[in-house]
Amino acid sequence: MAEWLDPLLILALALNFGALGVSRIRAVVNVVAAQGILLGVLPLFLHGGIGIRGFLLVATTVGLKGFGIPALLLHAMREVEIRHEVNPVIGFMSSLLLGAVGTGLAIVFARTLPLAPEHANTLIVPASLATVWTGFLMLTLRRKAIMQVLGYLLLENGVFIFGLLALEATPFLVEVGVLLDLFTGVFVMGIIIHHISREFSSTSMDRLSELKE
Amino acid sequence: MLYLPIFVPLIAAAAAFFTKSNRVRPWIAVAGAAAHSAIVYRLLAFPAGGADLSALGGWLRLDAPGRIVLGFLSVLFLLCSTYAPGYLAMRPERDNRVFCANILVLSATTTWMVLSYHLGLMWVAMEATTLASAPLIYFNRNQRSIEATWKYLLIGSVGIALALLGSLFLSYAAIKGGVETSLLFDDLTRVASKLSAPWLRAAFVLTLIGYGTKMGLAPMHTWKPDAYGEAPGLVGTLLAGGVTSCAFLAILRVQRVCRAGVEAGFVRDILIFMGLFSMAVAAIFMVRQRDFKRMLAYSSVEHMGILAIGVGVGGPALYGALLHMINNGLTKGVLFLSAGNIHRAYGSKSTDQVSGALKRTPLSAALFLIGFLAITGSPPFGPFVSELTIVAAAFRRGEFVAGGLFLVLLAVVFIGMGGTVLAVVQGEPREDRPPNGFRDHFTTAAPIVVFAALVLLLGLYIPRTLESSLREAAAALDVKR
Amino acid sequence: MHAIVHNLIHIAVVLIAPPLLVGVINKVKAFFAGRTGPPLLQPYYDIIKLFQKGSVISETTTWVFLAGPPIALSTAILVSLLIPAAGSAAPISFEGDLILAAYLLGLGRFFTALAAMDTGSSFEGMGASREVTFACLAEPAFFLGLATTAKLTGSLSLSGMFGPELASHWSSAGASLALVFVGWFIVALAENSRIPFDDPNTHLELTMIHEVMVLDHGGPALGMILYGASIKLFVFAALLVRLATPIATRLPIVDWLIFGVGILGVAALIGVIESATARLRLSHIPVLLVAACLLCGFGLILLAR
Amino acid sequence: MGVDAHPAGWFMSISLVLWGAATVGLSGVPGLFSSAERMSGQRLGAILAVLGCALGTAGVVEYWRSGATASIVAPWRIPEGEFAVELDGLSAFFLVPVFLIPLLGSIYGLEYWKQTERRRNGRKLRLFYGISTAAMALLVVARNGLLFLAAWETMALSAYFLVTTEDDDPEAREAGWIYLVSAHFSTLCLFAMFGLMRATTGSFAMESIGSGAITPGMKGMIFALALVGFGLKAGLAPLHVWLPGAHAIAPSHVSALMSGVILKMGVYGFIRTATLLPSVSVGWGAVVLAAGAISGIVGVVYAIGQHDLKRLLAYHSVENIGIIYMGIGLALIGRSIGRFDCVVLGLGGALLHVWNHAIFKSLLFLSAGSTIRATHTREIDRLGGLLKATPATGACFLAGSAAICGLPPLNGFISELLIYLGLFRISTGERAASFAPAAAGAAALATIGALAAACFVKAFAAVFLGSPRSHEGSHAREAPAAMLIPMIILVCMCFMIGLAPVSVAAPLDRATDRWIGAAVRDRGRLLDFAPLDRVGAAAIALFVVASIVGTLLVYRVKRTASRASTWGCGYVNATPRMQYTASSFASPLVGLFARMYRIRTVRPEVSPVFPRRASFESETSDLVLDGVVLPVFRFTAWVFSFARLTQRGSIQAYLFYILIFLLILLAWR
Repeated sequence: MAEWLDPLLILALALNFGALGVSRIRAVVNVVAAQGILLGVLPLFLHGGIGIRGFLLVATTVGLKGFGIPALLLHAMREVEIRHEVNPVIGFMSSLLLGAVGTGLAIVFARTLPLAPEHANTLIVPASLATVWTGFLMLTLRRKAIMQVLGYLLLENGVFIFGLLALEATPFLVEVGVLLDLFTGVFVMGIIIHHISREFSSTSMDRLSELKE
Repeated sequence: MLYLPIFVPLIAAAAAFFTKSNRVRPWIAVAGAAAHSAIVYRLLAFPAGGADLSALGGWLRLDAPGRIVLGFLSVLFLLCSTYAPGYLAMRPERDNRVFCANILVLSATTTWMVLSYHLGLMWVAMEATTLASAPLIYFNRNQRSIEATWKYLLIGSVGIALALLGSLFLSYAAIKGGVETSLLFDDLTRVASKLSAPWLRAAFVLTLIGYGTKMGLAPMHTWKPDAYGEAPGLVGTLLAGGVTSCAFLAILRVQRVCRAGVEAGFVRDILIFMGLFSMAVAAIFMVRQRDFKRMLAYSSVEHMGILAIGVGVGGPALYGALLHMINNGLTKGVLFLSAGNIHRAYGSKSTDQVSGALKRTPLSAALFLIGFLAITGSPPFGPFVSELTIVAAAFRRGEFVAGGLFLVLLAVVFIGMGGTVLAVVQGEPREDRPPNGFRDHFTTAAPIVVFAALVLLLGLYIPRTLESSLREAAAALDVKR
Repeated sequence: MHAIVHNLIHIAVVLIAPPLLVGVINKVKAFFAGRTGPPLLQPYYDIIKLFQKGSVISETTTWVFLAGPPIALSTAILVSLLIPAAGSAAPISFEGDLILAAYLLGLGRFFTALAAMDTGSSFEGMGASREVTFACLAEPAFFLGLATTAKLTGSLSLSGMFGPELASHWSSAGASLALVFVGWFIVALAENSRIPFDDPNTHLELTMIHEVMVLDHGGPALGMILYGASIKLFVFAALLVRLATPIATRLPIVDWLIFGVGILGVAALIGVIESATARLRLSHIPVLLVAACLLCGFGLILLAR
Repeated sequence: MGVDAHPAGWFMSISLVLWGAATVGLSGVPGLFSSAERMSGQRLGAILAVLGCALGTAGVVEYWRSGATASIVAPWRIPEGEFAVELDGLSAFFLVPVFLIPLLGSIYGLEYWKQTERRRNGRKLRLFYGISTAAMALLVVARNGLLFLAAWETMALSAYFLVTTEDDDPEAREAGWIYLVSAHFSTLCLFAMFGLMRATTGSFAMESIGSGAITPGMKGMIFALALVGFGLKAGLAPLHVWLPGAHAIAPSHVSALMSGVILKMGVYGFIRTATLLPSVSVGWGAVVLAAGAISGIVGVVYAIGQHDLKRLLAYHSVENIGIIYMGIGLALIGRSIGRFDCVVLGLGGALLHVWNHAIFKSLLFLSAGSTIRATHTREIDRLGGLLKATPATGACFLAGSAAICGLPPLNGFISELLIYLGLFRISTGERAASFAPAAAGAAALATIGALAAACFVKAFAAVFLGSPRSHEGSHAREAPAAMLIPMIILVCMCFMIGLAPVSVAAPLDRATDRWIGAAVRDRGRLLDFAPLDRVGAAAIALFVVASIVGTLLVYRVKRTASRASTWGCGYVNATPRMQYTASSFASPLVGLFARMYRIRTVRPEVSPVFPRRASFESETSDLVLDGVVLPVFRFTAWVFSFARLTQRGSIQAYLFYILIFLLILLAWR
């Protein structure tokens, strides 16, 4: 099954570009959800089998990343009836370009890293770095609060991809804890977005720069 | 036994959450904090036959540094919670259900964080701490506080995500090094020399950035002035004293692993650089700072820098750093709570509006002044001892440039902070800021006085037990190479 | 026994001779001006007459006004007992007496200036101001000169520094001593309010220094001032003489003769200078005093080679 | 641990000192609990202060009597801390002013700063007055770096609260703030210094460092830090920036304490550090000597330009500290070239000047205080003719003026004489390296003396002589006894040391013991190098001669004199406003040193016909503070303000910083 790993990771990378390139927030949420499901099932394709523990983990990941969190976000959007455009700081093309450059650099850079032989030829590390990079791009180049939550999720996805390398070393409890934290985090963020839109009648971060020097 | 200090506050939190009365709830928080303190006292005063207490297969463990932080946290929470009833009584219009419950939850998560002896579990606890503290910042329910909460949460979460990546790097360093490890800190330290150096290095950078974000090291500190500025003084104390100390403990544990690996010089240089950078940024922003609560936030950044320098220098400075963590936390208690009182009395936290606090709220203003003198390292207060220990240790270890810069930055900080503090406390209150009825009251002043007394005590007399625990903790964290 | 006699002579000379110096100067000036001039002993007559007169005291003044002249006089007398006259040591001589001498003169100046200020008059204020200003420049020159002779003789008392020990150095360090002599001569002119620094005979109070300070003093007080001033002049003249001729023969009488001739010579020299030069503009006075400092300083630096 | 070095008890010298310090330290506390409207708290406080100071002085006397160095070492539970105190000759010497001036100041304060008149700040003032005294007493006996620093900063901070006694006055806040910053800089320098010493010796104990135990570089660094750190506190120019403002604005008995004693703690610290270090090179001695000379000249030159009586006095502190440092520099040179006579004279002169300055500067500040109390102004040019209204105050001020100018027969002369002697002695030596600075030092000291005399002629004359220049000056009343008695005691001390200088030789020898060492001590004591007996005799002779001549004059004048108005050179309609003002008096000197000031003048435009009322103003400001320090600080703050652009509230930017920093650290090698 390991031969499926790299194609799936390429798909995840493509979803990164999707997240950067689409203009409607709902679409971005869907892209991130798709990536969540994709990443959730990745452990199944790793070297060696995974036990019952692994299946549980896959189920939780897919459930939270693919359905729970997107549902939360969509709910928050409905609640606050925000305008559904992404409203970027710089244009979509430029974002995509930056994302592409970052992904390319991640691939080149990952070659120089001292990886264990069994990981040297996979795309895990480049995909992880590229996704983290994309997450950062979303965080810094998008104005809407909800887009930043999505950026954060992408960042977290990147970390998750790297986690595949260390899966056997990471205890189940921790994995679940991480996911729970993530979920709670997004939950709280959702609540705050709700309050933001109520107080500011917009979730654009431009309004949220009262506190400054 | 180790579950008790985590679950008792949680139970109290639940009790507070389901209590109807706005007046009773704060007292439940006090009771919860008192119970927590009692348990912690029991844990610290009667150690189990010399060995560290542990539970959950070693995942929870009360080691020497943990004892220091835990003891300190319980004092901090106890004092802060005793301030809560007096403070909340002045805010009867606000529903304090979430506030009181979250203080207790925060107490539980920080305890959990301190007890976590597993790299991954510690991360989970840290994130939980972030989440528990976010609603506290939002207590005032206005635009400014929501903005602060949002920034706190998002920047903190991004940072902590990087820390997770760092933790994964660390486990990968073990895999690459070909060693089996349980990710318990002791195990990691034991096999540290076999870990893959490049991954270890990257892991250190990422965890430092991650937990450094929670600690508030520059340039990850940007949430701090906003959050501390908008949160009630009580929350500021808990964040600046409690949460940062937890993050600091995380860095202490990780740096020990990395130092034990091949990268002692690397760790030292990066920590000293980060420390000095934080101090410099804090100093620059403190000069002519008009908002005295934001100023306190920068002071917190500065002191996190001092802690980083202490850890970076290592050896004897570790002792100083641990002591400074306590001193800083307690002094921040004095500063944030008294600043909160002054803020209340004037309805403003800008020196454009606030002056002559010594005349309006004499006790709070005097305590604010004392806190300023203490935090800037003036004898005979606690931070003096710890800062001097760190400087002397830096010189002993040949870090003359770092030691010199440290002192120069302390001077700049003093000027910056002093200008603001004195503008607040001295002079005459402005005519257009008539008294609004807030006066120093026993319930809002007594906890600050206790904080100040503790700060003074630690400058004049360090109890034998604390001293020996500090030595033990420093020895446990130090890496003899 | 010999020492007692010498000291008695010394005391007698320094108490009696000084006004004569003023007489000599005036006579020399008169000679150059082609006048007969007042008698040589005229200063004595003046002082005695003043002591017999009554005085008018300003209503503005206090006891400080009256304290000035006695203190100026007594300090001058004390200093005159510290400086060596003829070959042997001065009546009072100990290590560091040079500093006492300088500071005693300072004390006299301090109270003279205060007494002037006590009158509340602008003129006397101006005089006092100038007096203390120029003293600030004269003082370092004086001390640099002292350092030169101290360095040469290895002695820290005036009697030692200007004793026979110094004579041997005129051959080896003559240039230094000559520079100091010139420097000190300038200091002496300044300290004693002689031309080119000050003209005691001018009638423009605005341009005077010392004389304008004592405008309000009259009678015995003025007498004391004049007498004290002449002693001060004598002291400086004596120092110059000892600097130039620091010799001691076995015969005291010869020593005294040399000293007397020297003193008169200095007085004559001052008279010549007063006749030959005009008073400097006030703004140029500091330049001359700084020059004196530099001369003495060079004298010292030459020794450091 | 906890062992006394000597079989001693409560009456051991060091215990007495500590008890005295504790008593005086608590003297302000009863006031806190008594009514702000009544005098009882202040009276009790004054009694406690006097008692404490007397106890402390008794300890010093007991030390001198027994001659045994006494010490107490007790554990102090902070890291590397130890409650180590010791009373040796140097400490005892400095303890004298530490206890003397607060004693007199507390009595003076009974009238000068009456609780019933100063309800708002009287209690605060007395609390910190006591605390700073106790801190200083502890400071000079401390033998542990941490204890020293704790006492040091306690003193510095309480002095800050003393300076800002009247904190509703913006001027006081400004002056206090500059003081506080300087004090903190100084403390930080000492942090570094003690840190380096700790790195060298392995502990914070203040023990002598053997010459083999320290590298020259380390020695130089420690020495430089001591020079700057202690120099800041002592007010050594150009580190004097805080001094004039703080001394001018503080209540006068506080100014006396600060100028008389607190500055001396900087001197003490420097001497003590130099005692601990092995001999430094001649160059360092020359640097200290030069610093002293510069400070002396700068101080007095600035003093001349002042219009404010207390600022004038404050600048004279800069001058006198300079003289003290000249003595220390001389001693350092002497020590490094093995001329122990110069060590005895230089250090002896410096130490005696410490006493003398404490005495006469306190005297001057106290008498300035009663002047200000009588007239409610510090402007010299608004005063005049006060000697008639306040004869005793005026006489005290005059005595202080003569003493500070180093005029015989007063005490200032003795200490300057010792330094002169040392300078001349070294300049007669062979070595060019020590000869040149010494000779230049002697000339500088002479200039300083003459300038000081000029300045005090101006000050005393403008304030006390002539006629009153303003309304305030003409309604003055003499100070009450509680204020006069301390002043008179100080005057007596000026005369005592001046007329019987032999009496100070023994304490001075004790104080210089540590520097000289027993082996060399046998070569000579102070009296072997300085003819203090002769000087004393000469001073008495002067006294006698002047009295005789004076009596003669008074006898003559009393019989014959008549009174009239001052001779106006023909002009008969003179008014008090036409008197020569202090500014005019100083103007030739200010002109000479014009480059050292920043002079601001406002000249009136006088129209040729029908001139209107016009006024002329001139003001000299401090080149270091107003010309360098403040502009540099302002510029730095301006530069810093650009950093704020990085924090404009955009969370995207904040996250971007994290990214950048992450990349930088990952690229770190």
